[in-house]
Amino acid sequence: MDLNLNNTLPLLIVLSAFIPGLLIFAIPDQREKLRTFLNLGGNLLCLSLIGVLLSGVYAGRVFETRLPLLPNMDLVLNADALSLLFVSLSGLLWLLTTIYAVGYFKGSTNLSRFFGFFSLCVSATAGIALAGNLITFLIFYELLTLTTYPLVVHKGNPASLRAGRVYLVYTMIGGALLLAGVAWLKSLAGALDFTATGILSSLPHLDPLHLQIIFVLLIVGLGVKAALVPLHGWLPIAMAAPAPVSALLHAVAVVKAGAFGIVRVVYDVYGIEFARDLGLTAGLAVLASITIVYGSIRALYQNDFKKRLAYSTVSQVSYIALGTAIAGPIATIGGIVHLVHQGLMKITMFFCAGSLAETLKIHKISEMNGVGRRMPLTMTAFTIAALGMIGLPPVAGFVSKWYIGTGALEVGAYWVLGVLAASSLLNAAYFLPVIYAAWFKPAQQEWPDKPADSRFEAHWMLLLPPVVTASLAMVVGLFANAGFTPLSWVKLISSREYGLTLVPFIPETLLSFPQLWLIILVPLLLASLFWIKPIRPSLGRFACWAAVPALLVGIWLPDTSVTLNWLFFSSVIALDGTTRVILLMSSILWFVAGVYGTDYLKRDKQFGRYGFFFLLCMTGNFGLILNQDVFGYITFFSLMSFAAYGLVIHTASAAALQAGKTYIQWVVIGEVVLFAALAGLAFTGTNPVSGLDNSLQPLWVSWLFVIGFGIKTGLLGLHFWLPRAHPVAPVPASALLSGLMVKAGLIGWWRFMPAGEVELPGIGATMIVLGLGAAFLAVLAGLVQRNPKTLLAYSTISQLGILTTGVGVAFRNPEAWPLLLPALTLYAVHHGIAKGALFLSVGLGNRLAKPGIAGALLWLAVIMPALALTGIPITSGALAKSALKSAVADIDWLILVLPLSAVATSCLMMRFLGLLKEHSAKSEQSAVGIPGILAFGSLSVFVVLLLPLLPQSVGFSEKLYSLPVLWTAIWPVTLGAALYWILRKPLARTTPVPAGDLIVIIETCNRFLFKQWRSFSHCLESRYNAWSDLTARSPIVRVERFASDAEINLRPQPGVVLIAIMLAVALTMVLY
Amino acid sequence: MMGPTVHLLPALIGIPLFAAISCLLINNRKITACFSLAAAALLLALVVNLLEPLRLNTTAGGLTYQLGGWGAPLGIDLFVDGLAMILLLVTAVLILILSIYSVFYFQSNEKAARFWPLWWLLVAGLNCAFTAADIFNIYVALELIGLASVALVALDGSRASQVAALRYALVGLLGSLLYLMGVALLYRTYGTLSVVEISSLSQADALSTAALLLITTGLALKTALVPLHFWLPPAHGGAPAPVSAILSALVVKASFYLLIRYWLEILAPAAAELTMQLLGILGATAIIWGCLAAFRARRLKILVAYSTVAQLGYLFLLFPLVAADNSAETYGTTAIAAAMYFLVAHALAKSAMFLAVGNILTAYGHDEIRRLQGIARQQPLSLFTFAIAGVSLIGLPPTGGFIAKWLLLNAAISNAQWWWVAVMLLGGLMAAVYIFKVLNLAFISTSLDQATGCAQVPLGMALPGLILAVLAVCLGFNAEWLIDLLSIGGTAETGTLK
Amino acid sequence: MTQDLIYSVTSLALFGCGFYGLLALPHILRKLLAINIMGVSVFMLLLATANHGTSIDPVPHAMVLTGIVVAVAGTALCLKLAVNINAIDQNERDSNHQ
Amino acid sequence: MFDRLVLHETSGTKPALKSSTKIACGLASFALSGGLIAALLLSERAGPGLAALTASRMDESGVENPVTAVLLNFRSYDTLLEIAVLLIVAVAMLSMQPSATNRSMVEVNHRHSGDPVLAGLLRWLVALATVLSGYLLWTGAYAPGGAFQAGSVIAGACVALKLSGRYHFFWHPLKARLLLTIGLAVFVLVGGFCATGDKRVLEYPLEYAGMLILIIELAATVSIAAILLLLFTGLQDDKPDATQAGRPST
Repeated sequence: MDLNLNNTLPLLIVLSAFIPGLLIFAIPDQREKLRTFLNLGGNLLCLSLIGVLLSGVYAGRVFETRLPLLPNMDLVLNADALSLLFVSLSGLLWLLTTIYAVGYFKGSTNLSRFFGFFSLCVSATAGIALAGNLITFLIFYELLTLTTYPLVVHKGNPASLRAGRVYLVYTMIGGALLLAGVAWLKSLAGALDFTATGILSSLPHLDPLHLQIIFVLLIVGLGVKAALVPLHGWLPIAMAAPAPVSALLHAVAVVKAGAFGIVRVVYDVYGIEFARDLGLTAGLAVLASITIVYGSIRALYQNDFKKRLAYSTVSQVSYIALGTAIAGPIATIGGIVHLVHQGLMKITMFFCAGSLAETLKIHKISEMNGVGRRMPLTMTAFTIAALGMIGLPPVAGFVSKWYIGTGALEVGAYWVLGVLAASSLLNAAYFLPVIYAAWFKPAQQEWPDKPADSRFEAHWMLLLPPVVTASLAMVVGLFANAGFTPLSWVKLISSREYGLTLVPFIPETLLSFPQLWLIILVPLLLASLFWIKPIRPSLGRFACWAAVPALLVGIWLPDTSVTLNWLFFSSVIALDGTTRVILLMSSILWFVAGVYGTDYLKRDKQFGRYGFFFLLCMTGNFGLILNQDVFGYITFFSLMSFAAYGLVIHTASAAALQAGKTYIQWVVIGEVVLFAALAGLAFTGTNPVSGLDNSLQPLWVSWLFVIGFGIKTGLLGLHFWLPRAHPVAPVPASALLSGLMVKAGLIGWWRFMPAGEVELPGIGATMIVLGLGAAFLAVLAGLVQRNPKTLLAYSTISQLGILTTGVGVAFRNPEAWPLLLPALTLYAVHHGIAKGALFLSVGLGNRLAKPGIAGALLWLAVIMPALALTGIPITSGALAKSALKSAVADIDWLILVLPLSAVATSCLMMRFLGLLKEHSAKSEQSAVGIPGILAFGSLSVFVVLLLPLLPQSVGFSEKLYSLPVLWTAIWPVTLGAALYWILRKPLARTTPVPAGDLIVIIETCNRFLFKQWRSFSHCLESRYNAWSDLTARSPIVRVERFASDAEINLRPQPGVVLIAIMLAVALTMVLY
Repeated sequence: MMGPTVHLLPALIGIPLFAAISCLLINNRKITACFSLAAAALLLALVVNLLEPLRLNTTAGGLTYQLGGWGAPLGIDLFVDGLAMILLLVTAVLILILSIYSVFYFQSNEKAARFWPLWWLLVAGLNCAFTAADIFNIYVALELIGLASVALVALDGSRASQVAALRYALVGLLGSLLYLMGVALLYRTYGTLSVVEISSLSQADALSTAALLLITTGLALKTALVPLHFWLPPAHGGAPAPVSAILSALVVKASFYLLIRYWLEILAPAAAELTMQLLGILGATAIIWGCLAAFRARRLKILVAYSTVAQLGYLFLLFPLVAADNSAETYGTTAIAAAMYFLVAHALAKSAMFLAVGNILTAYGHDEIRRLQGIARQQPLSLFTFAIAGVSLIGLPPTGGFIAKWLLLNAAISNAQWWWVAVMLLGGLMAAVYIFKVLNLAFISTSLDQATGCAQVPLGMALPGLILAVLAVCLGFNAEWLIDLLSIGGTAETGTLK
Repeated sequence: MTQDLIYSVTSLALFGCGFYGLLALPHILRKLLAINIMGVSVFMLLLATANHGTSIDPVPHAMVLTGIVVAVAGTALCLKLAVNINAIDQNERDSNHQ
Repeated sequence: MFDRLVLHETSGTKPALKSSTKIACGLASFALSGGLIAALLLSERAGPGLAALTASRMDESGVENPVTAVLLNFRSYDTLLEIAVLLIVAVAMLSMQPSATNRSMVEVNHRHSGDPVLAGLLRWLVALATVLSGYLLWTGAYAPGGAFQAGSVIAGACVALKLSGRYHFFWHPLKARLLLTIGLAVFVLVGGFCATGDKRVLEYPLEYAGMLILIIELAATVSIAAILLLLFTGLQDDKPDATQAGRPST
């Protein structure tokens, strides 16, 4: 065999980790520098070799090391795309983990042993990645068990020894089963070299039953490492190991080895289609799904931080198996890419957990309160990773979930979406409290001082790795479609697997007007200034200016669109008629609210934080307005929703916290529903990345959209969070929430549902009914409120009900859409501005109570938007309403009903003014100074002026001032005012409906169910613990007892046994 | 027809005998040691030189040497085929390395004067057994091995080792006598002592069967097949380290090798499938029982000795597997290849392990497992050796033990004898349990006060074990040469092989 | 042929006797004697086999001679070990008395 | 059974085997014998064995006694190994006590005057035994007799010397060890030197066969005598070297 790079490179990669490992063993413990040098040297060598390999494979060269092992059986190390993916991951994470471990173990003992085995472990992982046939895989797989065992027991205390024992018991049994499976398969099928389409499918005359049994053996063997339920018992216990080990075990080496093995077996040994025909993948998918859900549920109950992460791993790793088992090209992409994505995210989390434990001695979640302030970078990294785990865009986790979801739809496995949804919900349920506690709860104790030798919050070696991995997790999601990301590699793999072309060609229409991105980037960049300490407190002060570019662009820039292929799944942002109007309205409102906020919160200590979330919300808001593609939209949608959480709970009062909880719950549910809907849309659309064809979407997708966006819009029945969350925020934030952010749902409906294209009578009817119901019922609920902000929130529900009705009409009469769209746009803009102004007015406080011209003017400014909502002439309301009426003119009954809603609104507004008066009388001082008042005033002016300037109003504004129109506008207002006059006394006496109305009942039910579930799961948990103990320990004890008894009994009687043998001999002879 | 090297075949026995005589006569420890090392190296060179002529002689089935020029039925032949060659090779390698170890082990010990002659006589016996082609000659070889082993076990001088040796001697004599009775019956039946002649004549009559069973019982007793293993742990556990190593690695294998010869070649027609299954069952029992007992052992050396009992059980699985293997034509077939591979891997790993334990014993003066907690820091090399060897014994890759187990599994699966698969896997798991019981010692964090009372072990004692362990690992990287070697022979003179 | 049968059957019976002695008798000397009896029985069988009436087969005779030497060696070794054990016990007892 | 090795008949502490065990042993032995006998009776014995073959090649062997021919020519390899077996036991018996290292091989205890009758008898006996063994050795070539017999006779004589109390034998000196090994050494050397030209190991040249056999037998006689004597003296030593290596037995 002549040696050249082609046939030695894979071996060299394995050796580049192996040899340093061996050398390190020989280094005395004290020679830290030398050891680190060796470690990093091996690391970098390994990485550069991988780099050579990557470029080589990219250039189409074949790398294969083949050493003879047995007759007809070689030891093969082969570099294909899949192995490269894994080997690059492990190489990279090895480097980071090494750096981390060096920092983590400063001043500890037995380090040569640790780092030696550490390197060997990576070497084994590289071997697993590069293994070219099943037996090579098996060899390295077992080697991995051996090399990780010393790492698990490294601490040497009873807990880690137990962990090691359990780990061994599990992995050894798994290894034995795997061995049996491989040996059996070998006797059937020969050399078992991995091939892209599977070995077995090409072989004739194999007994399917045998293959099925073998498959089960293999999967069980691999499933132990991949921690498939019920083979996962070792993993949480193995948390007794040091943090770098946990990181390595969970992110790269062990669980991934199992998952990778499953991928190999399904794709390259059985061949995916063959496996599906044998009915094997379905079982695997079910098993993986159970694991996903089960792991998440168990994670909920862990207080130990690392254990929670461990169960999260159990859950997350099974995505890989799930994606593999779904057996479609897209799901394959999702599964395999999750190999990398989960690695990046989970290793970040473990790094963070280790840093917390090492720097602050925090091991439990209950101890994490306020830790974000002490270690902001670490916790930011953690937050990014956790959000990614939940599946929030644009972090990597979303990409995998997205592909798995759409892939499942592709093959008709709709239930998988349910699993993904459940998992996301559960993920949120166990990660969000951690994030919340870290960032928002006050610290319980004094933290230990920062390390003296470091300028940072922790030793830089502990800080750098998580920051890098978190950034990577972010980057690979954000730029998913760029050529260098794992996703692109995996698409390549999948296309080879299925023989398809999965990388669609998208024309690059780049750089027509990149300025458009400025709108989004400016607030984002400003927000990132939050990390710079000196600027932080004043961040809120200049937050408002971030809205200016949007305003300018909205005014000056012509219609345009920008496509960036490398961003998201190829991002498209566009500015067109409707978008421009919404953008203008938004930017005005952001700016005004920003200015108002500068004034309103100027004495707030957390003003910086407020500014941060304000800017993030702004980014999200502008982003979702402009983004035309699915990924971008949902990214910014989530960004806005989650950032708004920070605004909702800003005051940190009990009510705010309660409201925040409700808010975030509904946000998460909404996200999950939207995920499912968008996945469905993406799959059914002709082109999953861009140019969505909404008209093709199946009915269930539309329904999910109604629900998903309905939550944001406060659709009746899904509105509960809204009256709670909006009032508790600081006044400017409330204005934004009610005026702007709820419109995101509306935009979603327009953009992703086939409005005006397809007739969806059922959906249309439902939306009309719910919309109208909201319009009236919300008024009723609002009337009895005492808090003006709550009242306004109900008013928002009511107004959005009318908008919903409008959308519903569009689904019943698609032909009305060309008229409806501008009308709805106008209405939305009108409502946004007016509602914003009204909310701001609540913050004026006792300034309203001041007599004189100033007070009168102020009151005028308050009454204007209130009247606008009722639709009185010369206000924007009149224009918007008449536009709406003319759009639905064909529907007689609606024309009758709309004025009635105006009556109700008028009544409500009267009540508001009344309340405001009371309110202002009671309040002792106002937080708002001149700038605030100016901002508020300007908004009131806009109420009158803005709408007629908009292009959409062309054709409506002319008709306004005819007498019948005036009449129709005025009589409901009068009627409403009269009604209020009659009802004002009883209303003042009525007990207010609690904010969020029906949610009280729901929450009571929830509490009850949760209690039940809790006791049930507690019971389950204790059972499980007993069981896992049984499997892990007591057989050994029993064996020990048995062995000692038996041996004592046997020893004196060898002769008797001998006699027995002789008798047997004699008898056998007699037989002859 | 044969190259000149073939004429060196008798030197396989001559060199050890000559070395034994010289060692007995020379009264200088250093000269004896040097002489022994030279002889061991010479022996290895000889065996390696014999590989090539063996390869050239595949048609003849192996190398035959007629001592005294008389030819088989009248005189005694030496015969080497692939199977024997492997054992000779393993013997030569092990002897060289163990001799190096012994030089250091007996450095300051007056027992060396007796050790070396006995050592070389044992080697002579082993080589004799591996090259024998005459059933009575085998008996003499067995006695040579048995008595030399007993004498070596007794070398230690403690009461326990004397008792163990005495028991071993009695068992050995009983085994030899059972064997001799078998020989007598065979001579009565066939009128010849030549292996070749008997295997061509042999049939399944009552006396042949009786002889086979007697021989089997005798050899099984010497191979320590459960339940006839009771003598092994004290004997192997009480002997000096190099002796334990050679006993576990080669001495028990010699009788196993003869069992293979008898069952698959000499008396193949009389070997009933039922009894082969019975042997397999005993083997399986040995695996389970040995592992249990090893786990229970409190002393390290006893643990290792029981591990030998268990590992020997795997070898006996050969018989049921071969019985079912109809395609078996040469020794290169799966089952035999697997067993031989297992034998070699075990020989290397187990001797490495015994050397490691010997070092520990030398260092601490005791080998109680519970009291060995500082071992990782004080005797890292020994523990490392133990670990690598242990991994091979468990059958984990990348070691010879893994390949061996893999081959065995393949043999079992291709013969559709699933129950053996289960036994093998279970055995591996149980082996892991007792091996890791020891390895865990390395990780238990200890306080410093326990780190006292450890003598230094010279590097010359630490390295041979490591070399053996590394060899056991290397064996896991390429199995082909061994299987190729094994397939030499068998065809020509074992036409009766099933 | 009857002569041959008498000798061989007797030798086999003797073999069984020796076997019993080896198993059942606890004293080491008896065990050694039993082993020797077994050896002798084998020799007897060999000698019986050697006798073909007219011609005598020398090979079994040679085997017997070799066997005897080996038996002597084995017996001596066992005895030596027993003596050693005995001496150790004696020493121990002596030191206990002191 | 093999666990309870009893050394002292008198010590009553050792429990005898249970009678049930004994019965089981008896049954097993009976079954063994019975089975073997049954097998023997069931099958026919072979023809003349190797008798004819041996007889036909007696003239190439260099001796006239067929047993000696088999032992020292046809199957000389067995005999060589047999001497090796003896040597093993001899080595195992060698006393390595420091006290024994600087003694000469034979020490005469002059103070032990002893019985004059015994001394006289011994003088005669030893001479007679030497002559007898010489005869036995010589006669081995054509009649029953040979090295082992001759060696035993000499050993017997030496045992008598030892038992007289006047003579002690020590095996540490080179001379003594030379005596122990000379049989094997000569056998190996002769066997090895045979292999010149196209001859094989242990293939004596026809014309020298008788002489070579005699030389080997002579050396073997010496060694056998020495070893047998060593066995006797080894067992007689009251204080074996073993006691000093005192790890307390468990």
